[in-house]
Amino acid sequence: MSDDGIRLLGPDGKRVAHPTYSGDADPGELRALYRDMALARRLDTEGVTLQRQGELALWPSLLGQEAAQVGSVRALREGDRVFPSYREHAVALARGVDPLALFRLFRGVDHGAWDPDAHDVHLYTLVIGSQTLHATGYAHGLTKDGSDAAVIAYFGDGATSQGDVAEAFNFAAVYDAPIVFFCQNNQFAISEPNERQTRVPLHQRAQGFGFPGVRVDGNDVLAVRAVTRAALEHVRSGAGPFLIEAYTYRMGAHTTSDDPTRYRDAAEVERWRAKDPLLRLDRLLRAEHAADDAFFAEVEAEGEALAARIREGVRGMPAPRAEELFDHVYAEENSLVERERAEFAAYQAAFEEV
Amino acid sequence: MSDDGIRLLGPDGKRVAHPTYSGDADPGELRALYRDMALARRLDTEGVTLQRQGELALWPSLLGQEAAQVGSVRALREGDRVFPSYREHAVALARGVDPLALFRLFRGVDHGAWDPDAHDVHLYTLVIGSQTLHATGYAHGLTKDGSDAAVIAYFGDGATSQGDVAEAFNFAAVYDAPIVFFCQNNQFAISEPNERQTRVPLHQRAQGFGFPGVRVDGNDVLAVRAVTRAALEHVRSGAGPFLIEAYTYRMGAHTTSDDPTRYRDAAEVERWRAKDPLLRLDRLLRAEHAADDAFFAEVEAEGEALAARIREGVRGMPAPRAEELFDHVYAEENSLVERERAEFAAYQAAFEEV
Amino acid sequence: MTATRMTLVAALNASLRTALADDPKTLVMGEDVGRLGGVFRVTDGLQKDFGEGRVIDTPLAESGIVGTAIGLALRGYRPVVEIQFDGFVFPAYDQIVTQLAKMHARSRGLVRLPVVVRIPYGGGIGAVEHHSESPEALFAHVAGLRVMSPSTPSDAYWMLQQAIRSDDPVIFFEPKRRYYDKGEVDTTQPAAPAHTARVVRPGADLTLAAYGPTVATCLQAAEVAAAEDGRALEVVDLRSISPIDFAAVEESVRRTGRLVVVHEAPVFFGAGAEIAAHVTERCFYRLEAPVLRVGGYHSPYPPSRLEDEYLPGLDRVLDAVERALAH
Amino acid sequence: MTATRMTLVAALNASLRTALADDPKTLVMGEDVGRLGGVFRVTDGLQKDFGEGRVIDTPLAESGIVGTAIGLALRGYRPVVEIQFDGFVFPAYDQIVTQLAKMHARSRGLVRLPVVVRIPYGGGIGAVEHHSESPEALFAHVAGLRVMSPSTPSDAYWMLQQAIRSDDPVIFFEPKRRYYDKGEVDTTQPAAPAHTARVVRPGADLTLAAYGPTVATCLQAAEVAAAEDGRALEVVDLRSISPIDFAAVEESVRRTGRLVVVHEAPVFFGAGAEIAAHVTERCFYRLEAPVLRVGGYHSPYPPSRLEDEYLPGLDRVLDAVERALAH
Ligand SMILES: Cc1ncc(C[n+]2csc(CCOP(=O)(O)OP(=O)(O)O)c2C)c(N)n1
Ligand SMILES: Cc1ncc(C[n+]2csc(CCOP(=O)(O)OP(=O)(O)O)c2C)c(N)n1
Ligand SMILES: [Mg+2]
Ligand SMILES: [Mg+2]
Repeated sequence: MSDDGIRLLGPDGKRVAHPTYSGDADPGELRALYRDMALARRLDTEGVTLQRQGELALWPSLLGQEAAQVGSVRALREGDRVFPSYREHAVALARGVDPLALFRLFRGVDHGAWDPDAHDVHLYTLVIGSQTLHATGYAHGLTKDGSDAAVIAYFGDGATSQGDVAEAFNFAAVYDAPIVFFCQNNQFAISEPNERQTRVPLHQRAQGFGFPGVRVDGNDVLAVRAVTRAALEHVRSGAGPFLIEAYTYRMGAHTTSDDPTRYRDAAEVERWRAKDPLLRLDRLLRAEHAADDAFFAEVEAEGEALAARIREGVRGMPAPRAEELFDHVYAEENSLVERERAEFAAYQAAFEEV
Repeated sequence: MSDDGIRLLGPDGKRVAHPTYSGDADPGELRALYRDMALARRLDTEGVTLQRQGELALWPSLLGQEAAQVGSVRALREGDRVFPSYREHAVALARGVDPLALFRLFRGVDHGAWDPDAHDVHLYTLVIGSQTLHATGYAHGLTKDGSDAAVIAYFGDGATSQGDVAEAFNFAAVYDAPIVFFCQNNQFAISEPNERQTRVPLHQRAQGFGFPGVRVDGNDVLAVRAVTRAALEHVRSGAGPFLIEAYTYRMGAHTTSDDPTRYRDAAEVERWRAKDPLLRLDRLLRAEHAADDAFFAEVEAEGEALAARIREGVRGMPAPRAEELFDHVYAEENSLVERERAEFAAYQAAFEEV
Repeated sequence: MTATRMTLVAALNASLRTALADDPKTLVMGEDVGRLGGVFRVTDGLQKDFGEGRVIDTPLAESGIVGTAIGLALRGYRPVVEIQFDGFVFPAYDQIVTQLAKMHARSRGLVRLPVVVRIPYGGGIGAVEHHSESPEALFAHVAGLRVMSPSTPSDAYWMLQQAIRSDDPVIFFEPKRRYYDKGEVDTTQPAAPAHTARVVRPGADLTLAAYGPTVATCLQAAEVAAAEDGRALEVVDLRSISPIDFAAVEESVRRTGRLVVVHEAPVFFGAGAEIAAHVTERCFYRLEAPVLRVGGYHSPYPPSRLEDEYLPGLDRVLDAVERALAH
Repeated sequence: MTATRMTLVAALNASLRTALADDPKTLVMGEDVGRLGGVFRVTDGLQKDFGEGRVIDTPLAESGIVGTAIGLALRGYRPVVEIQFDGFVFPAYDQIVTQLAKMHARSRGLVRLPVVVRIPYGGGIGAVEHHSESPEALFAHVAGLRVMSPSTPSDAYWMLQQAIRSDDPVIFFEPKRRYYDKGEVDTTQPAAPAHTARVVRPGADLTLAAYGPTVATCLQAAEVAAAEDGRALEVVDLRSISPIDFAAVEESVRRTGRLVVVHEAPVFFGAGAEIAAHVTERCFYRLEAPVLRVGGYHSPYPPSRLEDEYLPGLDRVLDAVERALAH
């Protein structure tokens, strides 16, 4: 096993044998994985561009993490629930969340208000680690319901330092909850490298809570899918939670506000560029004749169409109405909110008269 | 190794050989350990009694945990810092904290305001787990100072579920802080047994954070001392933190407010009574002719004298002055507090006139 | 009318029992709530009757308790969480403030989190540190939470029913020093909605506004003022701290012209400030004296031997009443 | 007088630099404060100059950061902690409220915790959720904490100096939307003590009280009111939120007879409530209008495209001024 974890597909696009996990996939599946990753990457590029153009307040790029996200999300069954952090654009896209919903969040039009039930994808969560507890509670609810669905909770390497994540690990372990904790170790929490977050590889964290953890090459979509599938099987069986550390790299800035040249080498970035997740699958597809030029051209065209739809959608997004300030504070009527709504309306009315 | 962990002295008072740890102690040391434990037990009995008599608001009994506390505190060097939870009466007593200070807290006269610098014993902390972070920060400060002192942080089995304790483990690991985390696993967090807090033995928790953890028979004062000494050596060497799980039992109620018959069997309590830490050492002392009847009588007399001093001290404790409400809110003069102090004084004065 | 006389604790227990029986989605969760029945026995017998799957002894971690309750709510459950004492809610504060309070607004109303967080609160029971606090202002300032506190067994029963049935998160403060006070509870006759205040003693000279544990103190003060000085004090039990039923308070103040607010929490930035500011703005020309506030000092809750001095007791309330009337 | 013109960020950076240079016990700790120099560059260059032992990139865990800072303070250090954004202070809330705030009182003055918690706060910068909040009331209500917020580069420099030198814990709110405003800073000439308010613009008709980011808004309002209506508004920069320099506010209100308080935080249970309640009590017969409050609504901080509506901007301040003057 390389330091990058369990691997089934090398950076050179060659398959790697593994005693436990198999990268079996028919050509159609391989192409589908490629397409997911390529579209996500195209969406991501568009996010960065739109932010540069002033159309978005912020964009957190997933560049480099496509395999970790696509491999894991494609291991899920329908009905399994996803709790993302805030960088899981490939996950959201693969699951069918309207990509414009992501852009509404980063444009500042809403807080990312898609319907979590529509595609079993919970809202993005910005308070690091919080969602792991929601995911654990949800998973415990699945057990109560006698459901055989499972939960996957996404979080970063930095998040593992948060007390909430430790509590989630422990509650899930004590409750034997059907949850896969999926840590995308992209080597950085903004500027801080792994050494500032942990003394030992992150997948080991699970041991102390009494459940298994493994590291997988997060840039190898076949390995990620195989390991996540096995983990899901494990948690579904009632054996309790499972931790996956997907070893990957954040190729871009933390967000468009960040300047990574302040804290990391170009050489390191280059080393990781050689392990690009999309390029690997491209090589495999070509080597195994699983895809032809027409396929790649088709995916590219689809990506461009997606980007165009996003561009247009973003530019055309209506600004929210001011009254929305008061619309959803509570589910039930609330006298405090209604009074402020009335005051606001009166103020606006007076203002318009002037 | 028994399930109770590393053991050097059996319940029958017979020594047990161990490949790594040694229970070497000259007769004087053995007697001193016995004395510490016996005095703590006597103090504790007095606490329960005084509470029953209405002299104290509450008393958390340490009955059964004397060896865990005495064995660990006696492994410390002078200058090492102790961060207790709220049941470490034997620790405080052994370190020279005025026992009446403990009683002031549980009488409601103050919040347990001894001087942490006087005996290197920090204040009791009631918010479960909080002190483990203070202890970690303090230990990191020792490293910065180039000191070779170490820190020991006490907490319970229940506390291990708190996010703060996980964060303390991780900060200490990342900082290589010279700290021994000393978990007294007394089997219960109020009514909740270990299974509600953890899926695996608690000493394993450390592994996931990258430092060693061991279980020691917490009712065996020699084993606790030996293991704690080794752990302190480890942390002083710069090798990072160490976790000790002292496997013991809370023989009494959680506090005097608690009724343990609601949640545990008498039979279980009896099984643990057979492992009594004090009785074991008594047996050893007698078997090895390390103490005679006169010694035991002397310790008993000393215990009675301590109890009498406590009784008298508690009954004679002056009630705090009302003005103390305003005395220590801030270190520096504060206009808000001074205004309230003045209003209070005026109110009291007016009241007295009436 | 089939009222029964019971303690406030018994009323809460009965209310939880009703909720568990009525709706299989209701859960009770917290430290020691199961086998032990809670340190105050509010959940006594519930685990025995409804099972470990409905009444859950959780690990000792408040953030985890509230965080997993949110997850269970997302899955369609209605968790009623117990925080063991007021001073131990703070590890859960992040989950409450950044997640529980905001999910409905963040999702533009798509996600509802019907979670109740029960907190035994307040002093006067001779307890040690962290066991006597009144942190309600720290929740009332946060949009998205409802905050309430009953003062009688009947309100304890009914307001808890309403809290559990509410689709909004509710922070439910239980006046622990009134736990063993008895009162009539009619479990067949729904009480007034929890967000409304109630005039619990009418009077024309001055309004006393309170909630939770200090309502009884105010009633006592009204008694004494009537007996000793012939003063008619009106006592308003606010019941809800967020939102506040200002209409009821204003209505009372328009009649009396004077208002004193009494709570245990520190006065500085406390509920009394909001009430004084708001009512003064609305009743500016009607107030004959400034709104006075009686409450805790800006000092950590003191050791119990000082709590009588710290708490707003009868004498301090009467003193404020006198000062207001002297204007 | 050797004043230099600099931004508020630069002033904070200079202040930290001075503190690190003056006292080897001063530490700077937080997420990304070292190599990166903080997401706002407030700590830029400090790790390079003072080393990793003095300027510490901590694990990503706010409770751990504040908890270990407490431990370091117990060992004689003076940690200056950075919380990356307002909305992320809540995981540390338990350590701040139950430990940091209380240690001095609990120990009857034996333990001092000179810890500063710096929090970039407030909105108006077009940020996503949790990055624009104003939680100061949630700290001001807690005894044992000092809470302050500078509004100018000079105050940023000096108030931070004073906070670091204070033996009490200080929650230091930095108005992030004023980070790049420039002003004169004289690092040789100590400013007024941080607990005092300051009249930043004199006027006879009405008092505007504010702190942090809304001081500039109030100054602008005063400017407009003077130019357009010939009104003389006095602007008081409170600077300290706990304690509040009420003497200064009362002195102003005794002259003007009218008071409007402006802050970004939600009005309900906000600082304006405390100020209105207190000042009304003290200046009851002098006030010609009720104290009005302008601030955020009882709603989670909205998506940024709505923040102009949410925040108390120039027009809303002027509207309140008009209403107060109309009384
Ligand atoms: C509780 C909390 N503290 C601080 C932040 C600010 N912050 C946003 S992202 C981030 C780093 C997260 O690192 P990691 O968990 O590795 O995820 P990544 O961004 O690398 O995907 C920080 C510190 C936050 N969002 N929440
Ligand atoms: C944060 C917090 N939550 C809840 C409590 C109430 N409480 C006091 S002691 C206790 C159980 C502690 O169990 P453990 O850590 O095993 O220590 P032990 O009492 O057994 O020594 C609980 C829940 C508390 N003190 N602090
Ligand atoms: Mg990361
Ligand atoms: Mg225990």
